[in-house]
Amino acid sequence: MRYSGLKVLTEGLFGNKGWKPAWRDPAPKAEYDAIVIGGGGHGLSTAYYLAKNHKLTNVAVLEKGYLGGGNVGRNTTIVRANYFLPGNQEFYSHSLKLWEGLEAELNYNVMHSQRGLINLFHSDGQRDAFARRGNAMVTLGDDAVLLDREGVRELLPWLDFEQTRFPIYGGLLHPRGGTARHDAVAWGYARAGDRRGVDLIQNCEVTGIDIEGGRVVGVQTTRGAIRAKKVGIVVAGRSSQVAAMAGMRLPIESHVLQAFVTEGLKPVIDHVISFGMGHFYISQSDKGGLVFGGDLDFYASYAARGNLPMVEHVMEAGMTLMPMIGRARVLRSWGGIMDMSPDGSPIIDKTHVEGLYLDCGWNYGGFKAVPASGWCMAHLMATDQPHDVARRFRLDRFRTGHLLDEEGTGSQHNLH
Amino acid sequence: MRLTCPLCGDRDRREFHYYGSDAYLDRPAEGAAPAAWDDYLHNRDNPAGLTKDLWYHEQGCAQWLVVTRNTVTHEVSAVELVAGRAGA
Amino acid sequence: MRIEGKGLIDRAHPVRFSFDGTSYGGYRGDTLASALLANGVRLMGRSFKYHRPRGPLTAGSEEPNALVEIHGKTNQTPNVRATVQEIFDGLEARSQNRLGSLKYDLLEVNDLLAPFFSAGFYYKTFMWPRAFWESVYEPMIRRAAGLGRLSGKHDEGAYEKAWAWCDLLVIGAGPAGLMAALTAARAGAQVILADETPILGGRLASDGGMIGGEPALVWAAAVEAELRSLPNVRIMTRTTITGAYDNGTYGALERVGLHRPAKANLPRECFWRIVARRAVLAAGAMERPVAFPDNDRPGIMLTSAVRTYLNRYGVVPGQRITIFDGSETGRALARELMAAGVQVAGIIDPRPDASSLEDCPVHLGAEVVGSRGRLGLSGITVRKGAETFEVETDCLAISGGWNPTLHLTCHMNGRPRWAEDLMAFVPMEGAVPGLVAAGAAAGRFSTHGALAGGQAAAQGALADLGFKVPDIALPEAEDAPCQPRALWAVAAEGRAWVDFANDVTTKDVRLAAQENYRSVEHMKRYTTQGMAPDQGKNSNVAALAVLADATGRSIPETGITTFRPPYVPVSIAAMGAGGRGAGFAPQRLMTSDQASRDRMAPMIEAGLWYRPSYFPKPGETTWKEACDREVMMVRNAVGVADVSTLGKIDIQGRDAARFLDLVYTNTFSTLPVGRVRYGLMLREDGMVLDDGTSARLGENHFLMTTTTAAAGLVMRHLDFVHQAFCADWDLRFISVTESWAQFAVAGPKARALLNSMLDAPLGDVPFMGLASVPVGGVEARLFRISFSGEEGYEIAVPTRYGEALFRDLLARAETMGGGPYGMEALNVLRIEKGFVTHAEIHGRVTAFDIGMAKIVSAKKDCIGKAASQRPGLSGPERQQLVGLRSFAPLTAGAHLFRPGAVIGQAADEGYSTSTCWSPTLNCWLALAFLTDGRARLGEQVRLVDHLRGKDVVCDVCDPVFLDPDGGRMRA
Amino acid sequence: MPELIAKEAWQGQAAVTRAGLVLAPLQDRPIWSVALFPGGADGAATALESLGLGFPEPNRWVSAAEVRLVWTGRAQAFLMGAEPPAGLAGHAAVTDQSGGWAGVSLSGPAGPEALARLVPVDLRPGSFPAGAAIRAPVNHMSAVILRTGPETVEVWVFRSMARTLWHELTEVLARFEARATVAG
Repeated sequence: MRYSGLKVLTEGLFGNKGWKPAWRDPAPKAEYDAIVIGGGGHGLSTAYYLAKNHKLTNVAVLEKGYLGGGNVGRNTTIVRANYFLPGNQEFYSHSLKLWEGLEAELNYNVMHSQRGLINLFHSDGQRDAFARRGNAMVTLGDDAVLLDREGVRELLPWLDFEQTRFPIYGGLLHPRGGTARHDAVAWGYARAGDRRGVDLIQNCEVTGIDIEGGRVVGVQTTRGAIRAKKVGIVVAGRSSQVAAMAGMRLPIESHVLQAFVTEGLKPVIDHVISFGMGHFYISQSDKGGLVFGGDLDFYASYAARGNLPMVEHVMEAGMTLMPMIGRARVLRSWGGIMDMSPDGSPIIDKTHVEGLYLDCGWNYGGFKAVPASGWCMAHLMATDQPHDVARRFRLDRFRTGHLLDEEGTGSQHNLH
Repeated sequence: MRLTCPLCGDRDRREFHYYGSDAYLDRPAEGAAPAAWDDYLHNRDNPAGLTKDLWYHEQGCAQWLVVTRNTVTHEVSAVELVAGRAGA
Repeated sequence: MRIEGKGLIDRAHPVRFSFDGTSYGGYRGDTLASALLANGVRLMGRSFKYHRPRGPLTAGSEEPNALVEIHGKTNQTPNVRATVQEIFDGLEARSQNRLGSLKYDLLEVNDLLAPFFSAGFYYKTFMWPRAFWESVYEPMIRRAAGLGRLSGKHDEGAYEKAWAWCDLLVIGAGPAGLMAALTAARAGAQVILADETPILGGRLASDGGMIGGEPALVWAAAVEAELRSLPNVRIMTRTTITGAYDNGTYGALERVGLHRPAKANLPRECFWRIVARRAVLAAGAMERPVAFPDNDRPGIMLTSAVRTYLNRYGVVPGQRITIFDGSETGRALARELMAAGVQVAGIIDPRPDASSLEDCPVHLGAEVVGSRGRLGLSGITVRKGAETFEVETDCLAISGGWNPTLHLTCHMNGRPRWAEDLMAFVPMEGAVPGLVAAGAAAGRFSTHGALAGGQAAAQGALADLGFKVPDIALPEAEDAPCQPRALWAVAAEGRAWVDFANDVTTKDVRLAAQENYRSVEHMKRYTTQGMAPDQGKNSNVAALAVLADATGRSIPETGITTFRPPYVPVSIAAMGAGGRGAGFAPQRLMTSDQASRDRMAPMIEAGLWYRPSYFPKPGETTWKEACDREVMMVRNAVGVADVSTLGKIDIQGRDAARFLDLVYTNTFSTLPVGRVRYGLMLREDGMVLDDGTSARLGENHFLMTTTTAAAGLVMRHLDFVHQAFCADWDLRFISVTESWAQFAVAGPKARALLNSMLDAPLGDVPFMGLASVPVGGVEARLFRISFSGEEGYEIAVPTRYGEALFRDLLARAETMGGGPYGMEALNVLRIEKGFVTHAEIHGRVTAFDIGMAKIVSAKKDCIGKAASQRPGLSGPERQQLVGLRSFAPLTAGAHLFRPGAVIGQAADEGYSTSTCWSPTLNCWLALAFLTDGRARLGEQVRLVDHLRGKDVVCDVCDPVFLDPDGGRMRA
Repeated sequence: MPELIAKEAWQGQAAVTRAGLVLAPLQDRPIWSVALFPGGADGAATALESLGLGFPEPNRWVSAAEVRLVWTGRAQAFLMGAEPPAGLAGHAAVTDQSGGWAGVSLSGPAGPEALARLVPVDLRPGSFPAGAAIRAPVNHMSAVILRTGPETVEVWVFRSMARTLWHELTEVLARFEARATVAG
């Protein structure tokens, strides 16, 4: 069934009785050509691109809970390509290009909204660091504009330009940056993958990885053993546990990142804005809620919930930067579990087990990476070769020192 | 979240700075193999359950602490001084 | 309509307020909703999506419909619950989410388009043409969506945050909470009793009844009086516990000034952090609505709400009331209404076998299947068996049973448990460590159950905490068994609302199931049920019951979505209190601060510190003029700069030198007493952490300096290395940053300036030497170090003498053609010398990268050494520190390419980090990182700054542009 | 040259009284950090006897006449009001902190309640009794906090943050006063 405005009209006229299931609920088969562990954004897009780009259709996605129940459904929905280190740059640039065609690709409106992202800076030094970033983006063929204080004021006149603790010197505008409707991304990939024959198997937890002679042969699950020639681990948030089933100890520490949404408000913030002197970034959803977040709670956690110190820090940052949001009320806060890596960049690589592949370490930048992560992971699983834009996301780079540390904060996992 | 500093007593989490796993206490000896350093700096058990990690009472007594904690429930079962631990 | 003789409002204090510009009267103690209902106003808002007319459904903070804007003199607050907002003289409320007036909202057209606006319709359309999303569809959707408006003006209101501590936190002051608080208070425990409303009593104020043989409110008043008399009890009214966090931490929001006219300094709200050893959740229960076609008209409200309006506020929301309720509370309401002289048009009781003996018509085995009335209820359609009939009514009380208010028990990931005997979810025990639910919140709905549960919960907590448990006789109270009821939805054609606030109907839930969004989480997210301002308090259980029915599963099989903090929405300003303006971070001022401001120096942020940017002279119109002058002043005469912000750490002990050898790459144990050495510090991962100088004051005594930016970081690092790896060493250190004011005196006339003021002439202090010198009767420390490349000294005196010394230094310098210099000149001076700052050592560079591999001692271990030797961290492919020179302006943050290369990522060879115009060398300089840079000195590179329109070919050179041999420093 | 003139941290700052609370600046005084070397406790104790002081337990301070010894960390205390006695050398690292700290006192029965706006530690007499001294934050600042009377608490922060401390405390008092006028 193809979605369209016309279809919405005709279904509306006939009581919406004709809408078909967005995906099937198949029983697991005994064997697949490839299994993707993890039905989040990255897992679903991996399966989709295995089917679409590599014509592998005997593929299953195994999800222990419900599709899209992890970080793809609990983030601040920001989509951007404003990295400056080679390795990250081309990957996120590729991802943004995929985003730009995603509705047509999936026949599902993921509401990708290129409303512009503004990184504010608050000193000459920060301005120069953002200039370095912006110049890297333009060099690559992406877009960036350096705004001075008046340029920012023109776009965001309601920021506190007078009293804020760290004055606003300007901002780096990334016009193609923006947001997307997070759940829709998971559902869009799920539906599109299902239509290409991928089996999406929910409530199916992997409990073991079967390896024979250094080669993966299948997985054990709560719904029985399933054989497979290739297995991809795409379970950011639980990577250490699943990788441990194959005897691996990963360079990953799990941390909680909180996010917040306010009650609905009429349009008041038209961009994505981030504060350079505290951990605070914000945008307004199409429904009207202000969606914002800050930094990690900073302690290792699998609890998917946070504590007040970071909550208060985020709110205080909001109040010093944009006190006009003071009377908006926070409706809900939640936490996601982040795979934090020692340089803040992800891993898409083969493992020491033949046929077993790893996609993890997304820190808190995973949402915008969903299309390219799936694209590159599918490429790796199908061809056994890294995709060119993901070639630096190697598992061994911490040992060799070929790091991708955008923040410059070093090997302490939680500082990125 | 609260931690009971062995010196200062029961305090709010905001007084503490978090570093990471207590594996950081086992610094490889001079001349150790690169793999040992890789393990020391990067690779983690990262358990979903009981863990020991390092916290610094930055807004209090400036002591580093080993905290035994559950990463799923956030229950804290022990807090010890790094400087006071056996063999330190 | 107001009922004489009923309610707890203060009739001696009439209040005038306005709604949508019309002035109304009410009484102190009224909420906006009760006062408007008393004035016959039922229409208070428009629904989120379909813009349907709406009035209050509830009488509490869970209200989904009656959301209004409150307008003050200077600002406005959106989405305020009319059911919570207390009225005061001058209160100005306005309706929201309407295009036009509340009565004639143009967006009501959405209601007609409802068939096309089914759940998730927007995922299926608005995709073509692609460019229309940002330009047409999304702006249209955004304008139609949202609720109230922010003004866009800074929130200038006062807000507060505070802490409180107690042995027992009692959440809710109904019968369970009062009994719990009383029990703990008598035991001598520190008790905090918090209630969301302005009064204590909870539903006793709405439902009446008897406790201990007297009216329940009389009992409550006596308990309140006793609690207020005890020093170990703190009663917090208008305070909602908003969240349960780890280890006994609770968030709470107190409405301090929202119920009265604005007053200077009076907080609007206070956000509390309550640390409680134990807690009792006595938050009661919430009544559930029933889904039937058009169940959302103004005038349709919960039975419990009608009862609250009647008994607590003395208001009836209609002239002819109907009750659709299959419980004894519905009957009680009918009797109370009739006793108050209000006409009850009928009781529609879905139970076929209940009593029909009432003084009004009773329709047993009947259901409401429809309603009428454009802006408010005028009639309902009732179905009994095969027959339907109409009832004229302007107020319908509905009840689908009760849900325990268990939200806080979910905040730490606890999942409620389905209790089939109650037809409700009840709290999972132990879900929040230390918290126990009692009374209706635990599913014990009778008054006796509340009293007994509250007492038992408190007794349990007291026993845990080691208090002697007092023996308090439980007062006698009603103990009717719970009648489990579950009327989720009436089977009838038409749109029946489940989630009033987000306009989600039973059809939407069923459509989600039809499209295989069968997980309760998928249903919630697909339909948006439970994501509106009431957070699903009125709809979650019903929605999942409908979903369970649609998917052929039981309720427990279907599961439940969780409740997340905050329990009620909390303003950003309250949780962010103190952050406004400069409050976000402390301001650190140097002793010279006032002297610099006196000279009109613009002060700029350097971490938490403020430092002078430059010192303008008359006639100078730009910062650059001042900066150039200050640079030349240092190069040719003498300049003075306050450098007190650098971190200073006093290190003592027999193992002090050994310690410095461990934390620095180079060796300090060989440093003679009385000398200073530059040191480089690495992180354990091999990257440069910081640099600075350390002086050996004595055999076992060092003074380390750090950069301003990394002072705190270095202290933490040193503490870690010490405590983790060498706690037994003879070693102690402490920050003395605040104890000393330190000034750089630099330039060819530096020595002359010092000699003019020191109490004895300066002897031979070699470069990188130190001396103790008396100045103005004070013992000062003098370090001969230079960050400018000139003969330079830093003179340090105890902080209390800092301002006097600074002013004196300036006065003397000025007689010698010198004067103060600021951060801008300081930056130029150091770039000319190729000294790095955190613009260069930005966390991704190694000692190799900045040309300092030679000071990583091969003879000893140090922190970071092993990791710095990883193969990827040195070699020709690394970008290395170089200098760039040009006569055309250069910028920092530009990228570097070979001349003639095609600009693109593949050709990108580096970037500039710091630039300046050098008045000394009369050209532009930059520090930069360039691939294999040290091998390319003398070559040219193209510096490209797309963002600032620069494309300059410049010369690659050594980063030390001026005086590479250091002759001037050593002079 | 003429003598350098010392400037007090709070030079020119008058005390303020609001809502029954008195916020007063404290005069500068000698402050020395005394940090025991491993094994230095006994030697240091002997040296400190000359001042009539014993080394304080964690979270406590002791005094003799106008001289205090305030616990500030593991095996560390601040000697306030006197120069360090001879004989500490070798047993403890002694470091001048004078002038590096700015202190205020807050007096009045509601002092702990006011400080509960900024300090995440319960300062009511029941949990912060006579003789108590702690390291704790005052909002975002590190502080040393002492109970110096039944209704008096002292707060010391880095001198560079004195203005912020004063501002935050007076703001607390203003809010407090406004609350008091509408109470009931």
